[in-house]
Amino acid sequence: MRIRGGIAAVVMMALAATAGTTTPGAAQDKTLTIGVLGPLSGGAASYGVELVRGAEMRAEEINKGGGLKVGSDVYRIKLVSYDHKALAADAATAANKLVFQDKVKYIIGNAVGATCNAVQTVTEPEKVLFSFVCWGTSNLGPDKPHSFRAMLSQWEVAEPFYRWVKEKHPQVKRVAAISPNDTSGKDTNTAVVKALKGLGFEVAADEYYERGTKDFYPILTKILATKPDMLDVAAAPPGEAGLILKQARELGFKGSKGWTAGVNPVTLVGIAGKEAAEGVWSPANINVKSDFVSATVRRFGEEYEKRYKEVPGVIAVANYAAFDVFTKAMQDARSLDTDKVLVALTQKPFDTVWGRLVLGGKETYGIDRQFLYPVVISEIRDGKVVDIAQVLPAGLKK
Amino acid sequence: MELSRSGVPSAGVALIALAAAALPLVTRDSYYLDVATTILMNLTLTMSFRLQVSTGQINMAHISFMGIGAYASALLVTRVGLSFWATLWIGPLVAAALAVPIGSVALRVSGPYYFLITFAFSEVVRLFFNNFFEGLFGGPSGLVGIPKPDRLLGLAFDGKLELYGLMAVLCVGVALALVRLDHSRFGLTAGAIRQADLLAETLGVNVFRYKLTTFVLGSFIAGLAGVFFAHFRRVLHSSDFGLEPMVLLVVFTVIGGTGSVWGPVVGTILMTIASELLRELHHYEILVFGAVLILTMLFAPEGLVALPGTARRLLRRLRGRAPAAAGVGLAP
Amino acid sequence: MSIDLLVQALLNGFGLAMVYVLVALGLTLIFSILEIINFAHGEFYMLGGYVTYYAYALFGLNYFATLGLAILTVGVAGVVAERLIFHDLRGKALNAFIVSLGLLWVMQAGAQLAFGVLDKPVPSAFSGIVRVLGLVISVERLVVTLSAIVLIVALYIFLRLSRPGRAMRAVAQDADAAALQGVNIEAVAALGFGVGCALAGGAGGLLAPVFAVSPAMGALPVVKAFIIIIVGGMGSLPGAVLGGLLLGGVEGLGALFMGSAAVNILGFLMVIAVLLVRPRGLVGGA
Amino acid sequence: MLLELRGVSRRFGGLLAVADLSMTVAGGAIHGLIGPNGAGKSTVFNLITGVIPLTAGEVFFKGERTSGLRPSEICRRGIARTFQATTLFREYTVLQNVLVAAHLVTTPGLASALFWSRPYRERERRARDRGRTLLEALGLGPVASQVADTLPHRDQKALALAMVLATGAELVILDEPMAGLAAQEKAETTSVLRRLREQGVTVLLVEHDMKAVMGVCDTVTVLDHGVRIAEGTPREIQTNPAVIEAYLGAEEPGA
Repeated sequence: MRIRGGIAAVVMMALAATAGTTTPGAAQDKTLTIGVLGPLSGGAASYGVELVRGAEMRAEEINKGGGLKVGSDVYRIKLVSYDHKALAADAATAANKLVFQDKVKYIIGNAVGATCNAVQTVTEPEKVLFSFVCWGTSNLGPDKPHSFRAMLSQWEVAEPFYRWVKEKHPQVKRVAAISPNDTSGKDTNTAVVKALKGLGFEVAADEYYERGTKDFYPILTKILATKPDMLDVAAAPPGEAGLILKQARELGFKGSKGWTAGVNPVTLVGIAGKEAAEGVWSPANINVKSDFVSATVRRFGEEYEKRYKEVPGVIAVANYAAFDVFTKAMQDARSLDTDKVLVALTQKPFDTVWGRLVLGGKETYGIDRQFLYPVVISEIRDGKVVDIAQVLPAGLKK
Repeated sequence: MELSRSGVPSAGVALIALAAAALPLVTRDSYYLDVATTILMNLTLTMSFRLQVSTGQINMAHISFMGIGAYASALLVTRVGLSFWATLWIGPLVAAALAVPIGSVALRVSGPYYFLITFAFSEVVRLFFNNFFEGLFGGPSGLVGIPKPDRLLGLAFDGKLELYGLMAVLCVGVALALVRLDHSRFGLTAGAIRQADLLAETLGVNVFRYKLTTFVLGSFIAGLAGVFFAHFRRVLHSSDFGLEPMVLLVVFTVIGGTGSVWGPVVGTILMTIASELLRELHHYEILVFGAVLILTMLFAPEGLVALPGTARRLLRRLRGRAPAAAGVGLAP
Repeated sequence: MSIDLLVQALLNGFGLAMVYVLVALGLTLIFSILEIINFAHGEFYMLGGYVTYYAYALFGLNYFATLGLAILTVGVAGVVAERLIFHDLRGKALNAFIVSLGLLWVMQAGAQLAFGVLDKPVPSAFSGIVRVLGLVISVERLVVTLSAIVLIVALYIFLRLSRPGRAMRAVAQDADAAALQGVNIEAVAALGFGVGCALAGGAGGLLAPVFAVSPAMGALPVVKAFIIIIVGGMGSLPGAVLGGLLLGGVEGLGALFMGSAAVNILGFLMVIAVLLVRPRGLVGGA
Repeated sequence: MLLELRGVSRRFGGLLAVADLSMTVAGGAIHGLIGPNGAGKSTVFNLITGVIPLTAGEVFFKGERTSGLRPSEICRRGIARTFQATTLFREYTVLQNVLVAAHLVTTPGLASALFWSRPYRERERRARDRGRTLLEALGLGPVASQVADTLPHRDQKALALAMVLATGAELVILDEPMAGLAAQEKAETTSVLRRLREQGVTVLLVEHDMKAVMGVCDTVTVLDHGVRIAEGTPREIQTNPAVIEAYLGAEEPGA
């Protein structure tokens, strides 16, 4: 009995600890509740956790600065974030809870492709504005006017990136792309292959692996047998991208390396090791510690690391920016009404941590709901991300 | 369990029906209706899962048949243009038809081997939906654009309330069938198989056929839940029929107790509500859930339904040596 | 397709097979003694990985000393888990399933809480590659495989020759008979659970530098371990080795001919095929 | 001949538990199967009832081959058995145990079980009446609604017998029906066996109590190390030198 009593005590303590974290401070101002969704446990947890943290930091900044002034009202922002465990059905239930229980009109942040489709079945009919970092062409469209992608996708990035590769590194002729076998992976490889073909590259391999794979020797043996000049770990998340590069090096790969949809170079370098990560080009990597990023990003990075003891990846930055954009649009619209905010969102550019940001993408998706901001092409040198060029996605040039 | 007395089980089903009918009178909040619909859908799954547990099978592929029903109906409606009301029966029949060969293979083994072979089957089905015939099943992107049920007898099924009502009718129907089965000779024999399968076999019970029957019947019901799921959520993804949701079904059932049909009912309702309440806790949710699972199984090994009896026994035991226990508890 | 490529593919498959065999042996040892399937087995593997991360990557302890530490720590954790929550569950498969699932959740969420959500890199202790006849073998994987084989042999010797090892085998064969002969079942169960977990912890320690560590890292090896013990036969050490080689070979070769994502289906199809032909596994007894 | 074994063998690993056994059981008789511990008696029962597969040989019942069939199918043909370690459905009441055993006589269809039609309920009622009658006959009437696990040993033995009879089998195989019973209870069992013979039910039994075997059996077969060493009337067996040798050589002669 004694030992069991011990466990019970530990569990009670855990329960008490968690109970404490859920009570937000009381506020006299009006409250604006904003929802965040994402996988917060299990294998994809790092995406969801970054989404929540990015939102949390911006919300806190606003609250500390006296709240969000919309018209004549001042709102304190309250975040409600739910875990959907990367399951589509669970995401629909979680979205229902946000929309109908918490009466949320804005859901800023979600990841994992299939869950976005499920959430949209709830948000679109209710005119809830929903922004996400899921990739996949099916998530944006004229039939989904209330949905936004808050991060550049490979449809914006792949073409300018490979145009740059072609110009600066003409020795690269044959490119192999490898991605996880899910919506993001399929979409990324498709965009990469389209860009490659359009620019006259040869596609050496267009391969997919099951998410969670650790041993890439089998698939790499097959890919390397096609003798590519460049290996693009396209939509692989940092941990898996790191393993691919490390194992490719072990198998004798010496060519160029790219990461079209890079999200967190620090983790990649850590896992691949400095040697295997040397020379990785990416149009999406962001290293908040780099000397090249703006002061605001660096400050964000420092603050983030202080709070969470981890280095932020691109998803954290993207959701921080998305939060910024949506709250600014509310102020511009002088209203919380989603129809009015929707108009404000598409009217003028926003000044964000990314730099100048507009909503575009009509050519690709048929509607301007894709966040467009400058693409910084970087190279990993001696374990550090060095920004070497800035290019603009097609829609941002206007 | 006295065979003839049908009053008790029927009263239980009537209670479910009454509760289901009463909910819309209390609230029409979309979220509550959504959760209630999910509970009813899960109930058909856990009750039919328990039917198999009652013959000693822990069928980890149960959720795959839900998936088969769901994909079958979604494709028949969107590609062939059949009515939902037709696929509501065709979907489960497809699931049951596939259950015959799969069950025949799986039931050649028993115990942990059965558990693991059904797990292997469920992964084969999930990976199949995820990686093969992408044009048909949508592959890793999932299947989208599944319509809601079409009109029937002038009733439109485009609102949460109507869908809830439909699921309630399906669930009560399934519950009625399963309760009757459980309290019939069939249920008696099924329980005998669980207690001593070799004895049952030598007394003339074709254990294989009984198990296969429950396997196919359970798969039919899972397929029915799957058809509803497809047109309720209107988005399908292979992971909805993978290990994680399956594990939750087992948890719901066992936490409630597998001793009677009411175990899964209690387990499903309590656990679904708890999980909705704990959703905000993120990964603490599974921390809390994990601890609850361990404690429940240690202190109520026969499930929550059997808890009153277990508690009485425990209390008697505790009272017998209460002073000693207190003394030990304080020791460093 | 060249012969070189085929051999390389086969070699890739065998490369880490022995580590998964270690995980499988732990699982099957626990099954033999307690008649339960421990779903949290992968979480003990994860624990071994994190011990390695902290001792080796952060504190710079010697690689093999770290491995020993991982085995010992996880073994002790296993004994504690058995005493606290598993000891009443001998033979109660369904209850043990739920309890081990609960433990899995607690350990996974606990790891996310304690160690953070991101993948944590563990630097390689051995770098470089060996080239033999055009085939590429990484030194790191070679060391890992050899270490795994040493551990498997050590387990074999322990089970055959040591007193507690023989007691475990006796309990695995017939617990009641063993009890009649004076074997302390309780002690054997606790020790067996500990040794089983220690094997998973050792595997986690071995693969930490190869794969990095993360809270959810336990899912993959435990699924592989299931396939291995079913194919090889539950409770059989040679069977597990055979199952590991078969699975590795099939997956390695399969990757050449079909999409890598689809390869995962092969292992499960193998399970079904084996259970159909030999329901007790390839090496399993009657 | 009701039951015939032709050259039946069973091997466990390196051990030949039953070696080339041929024997017949005549209809309407009480046939005893005896032999020292480890002679292979229970294995023979398991082979006849299909619980374990044969290594070689064939079994015929009423002229039809039954070896290779499922145990339930063999039972359907008319052979039912008890187990040495009395096995019951422990969570069920005595009556429920008998109802499960009467499965073959009152086969319930899935559909009728779902809809509880009138014929189904009628059939259920008859099955229960029949079960009660059987229990009364074996002296279990008063405990019919008691849970099997709580019964005293004597009643558990009787229930096992009742279940075998409830199947409606023509040949009942009893594995040590008198083990652990007091003298008075053994006598009751003996009289039950005789009554069965009167009703035309054939009995094949393994029993360690020599006095009981010799008293009730018409024919006795003796096994040693899986081989048949003698067969005949009880009187012939008692004087057979091979049998005496086998029992004296064994560590523990039959009590």
